[in-house]
Amino acid sequence: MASRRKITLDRRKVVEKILKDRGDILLVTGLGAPTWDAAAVGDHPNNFYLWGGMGGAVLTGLGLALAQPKRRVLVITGDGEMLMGVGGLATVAVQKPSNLAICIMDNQRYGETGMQETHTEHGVDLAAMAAGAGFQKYSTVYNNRELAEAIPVLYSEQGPVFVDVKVTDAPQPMTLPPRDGPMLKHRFRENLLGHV
Amino acid sequence: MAISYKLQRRKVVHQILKERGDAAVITGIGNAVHDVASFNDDPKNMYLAGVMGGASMVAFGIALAQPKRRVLVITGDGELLAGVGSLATIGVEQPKNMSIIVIDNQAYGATGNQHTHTGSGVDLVGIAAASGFKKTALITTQAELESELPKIHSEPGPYFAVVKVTNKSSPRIDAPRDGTYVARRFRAAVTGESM
Amino acid sequence: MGNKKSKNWHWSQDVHALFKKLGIEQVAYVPDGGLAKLINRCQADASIRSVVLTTEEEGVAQMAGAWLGGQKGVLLTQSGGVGNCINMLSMMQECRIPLLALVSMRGEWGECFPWQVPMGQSTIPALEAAKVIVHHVDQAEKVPETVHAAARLAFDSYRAVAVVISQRISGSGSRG
Amino acid sequence: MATKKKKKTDWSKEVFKVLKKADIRQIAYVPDAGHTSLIKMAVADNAIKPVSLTSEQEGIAVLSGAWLGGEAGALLMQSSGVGNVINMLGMANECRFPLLMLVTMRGEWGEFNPWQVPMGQATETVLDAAGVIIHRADDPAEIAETVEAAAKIAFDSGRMVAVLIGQRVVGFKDWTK
Repeated sequence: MASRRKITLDRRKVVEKILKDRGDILLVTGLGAPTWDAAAVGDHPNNFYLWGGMGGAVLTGLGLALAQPKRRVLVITGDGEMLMGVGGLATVAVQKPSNLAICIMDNQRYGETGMQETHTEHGVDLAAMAAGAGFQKYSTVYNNRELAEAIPVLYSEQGPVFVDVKVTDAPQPMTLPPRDGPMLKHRFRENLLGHV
Repeated sequence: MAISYKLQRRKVVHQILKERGDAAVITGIGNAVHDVASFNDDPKNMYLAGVMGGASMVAFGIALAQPKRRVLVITGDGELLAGVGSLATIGVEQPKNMSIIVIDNQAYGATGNQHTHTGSGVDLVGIAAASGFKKTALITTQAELESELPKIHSEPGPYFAVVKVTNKSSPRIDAPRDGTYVARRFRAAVTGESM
Repeated sequence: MGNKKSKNWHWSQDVHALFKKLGIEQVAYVPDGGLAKLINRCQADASIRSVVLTTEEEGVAQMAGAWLGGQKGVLLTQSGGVGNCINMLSMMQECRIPLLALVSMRGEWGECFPWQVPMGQSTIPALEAAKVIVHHVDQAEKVPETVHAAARLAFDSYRAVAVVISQRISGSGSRG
Repeated sequence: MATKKKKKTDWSKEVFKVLKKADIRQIAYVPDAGHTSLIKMAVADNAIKPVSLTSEQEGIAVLSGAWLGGEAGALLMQSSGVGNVINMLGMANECRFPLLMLVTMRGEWGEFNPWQVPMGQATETVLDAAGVIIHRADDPAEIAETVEAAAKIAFDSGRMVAVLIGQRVVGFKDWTK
């Protein structure tokens, strides 16, 4: 069980820090706030935003990581989205993709529907679930010092790695990236593969 | 890489059922149905012969509706994994009268014994604990089974145990397959209302 | 259902009152904007056990258990969640277990999020394919009576019934 | 219908050849008896990454990611699994991801388990509701060519396609044994 520690981190700043030196990583974001967070840092052709398919971000990252074993794949998603497809953690752990990193912006809320509490507000420990699923590298981040330790893990530790970042539920402006699916897909593939 | 275990699933399930008292028993799809049916066809058994991933939440709904009765889930590892988020939902809700027993042969028994994730490092007990289950156990021997039996039946839950068993199959003993019959018989038996 | 003329009236008031009258004791949901007011009312009501799910199919299974155990429940879901439930719904059909579901539509009326459109357009055909009886309602004043009729059909005639509440009523998904 | 005497495994081998020809690199599956030999071949093939799933909806997401990363994949599942993927198909539909699904049918031809019937009977309708192109194969001799055609529509025309392999092909188990 996660110990009750004070949550102070601001999600926008966390995502900004994570993506500041993103290099050539491929980024998949889960629907809702993580997509707006990534867009607020700046739109990028290596970003694939899920605007739907709740529960699918981590598995989209898995398929991508298997297809592109030489590229680092980072999934940034929310706690509610992660919980909806939480069996996927077991599927990922069994596959052991060494280039896949999963980072949860865990505000313990369903942000898009009115900030209702999720299970992580009530003791469900996502990092421990990842451990149970078979992840060797997992952690929960509560402050900037822990975040500074976690960022290199996301980028370069042998995957799969799982980092649950506890962030406040303070509202953020919606910053919307492009939402046309075929355009996002074409842009992503063209930039990665040189063709659509 | 999978370790082999000695407990036999049918004996394990029979031993658990021997002391069920007036508990309601919900089975997941596949071998769990046959394991339970081979002990006896109790009207307080609800056999799910479909809906992979649904057994725990059916039991949870019953546990809320029947707070004075123990509700046991007997299911397989593949079935549990197909709906593993349910553990988090139940962990948050903390129904005291509910136990989940996973008969883990580390294979999808009904479809050709393909390995499930539990044979490749997935720790269901760890996931249950992370989901908020206060009482969890990993049972691999007869002695461990016997020491856990009283907890399965009466420890304030939600209780969760994985019983590691051999992947040898046992003879097929069918439960009644007509869902409308099984559901109405069950409901009448646990509520005392007429069908 | 009386005072719908009042400016502050919201359909969730009457539907919550109806839940009480019908003896609904379990409500399960993945939070949704269109149903938020009803969810809040249920949460505040000590006689109704509110259960937050990780995915909607859990709720179908829970409702089966509620009825098996002698209680009545209601599943509250957004249209996207319907797409997570189709296999679990086969239990309700096979066992003829009553199910009352309230579905808040997206991808239907004035939607601004294109990714919601495919599932929104599939919602009613998918429910019907799963042999769920669909009552579609697109006026707020008619929601309570529709839910009432659906509840009778569900619990008295042992059927799976979904009240599909149009996006026209909730207005969700119109930002962006 | 002259080839009916062929053994069950034959169609799997032919289908596997077709999948190789289509350069399928990821095969995601929830195990199913009807797919047993295909899964075995996928696991044994070094050029293919087999991905065992806890639930079928994960497979739609995996294959979306595979295609974003430049690889083609296929999802193997039973008809009951179709009922788990409808919401996730919304993503494939909206982005027009190519998607190849091989679905072994239950609940139709000589089914013994009544609980399989509702979902088996709903399979085609819900796939259609989700915008998936449906090809059916009830004769073992036609499965491989059907999969080949489906792979073409999927990957060349960027569509979601399901090949439904009739329960008649897989056969119904004799439960008296």
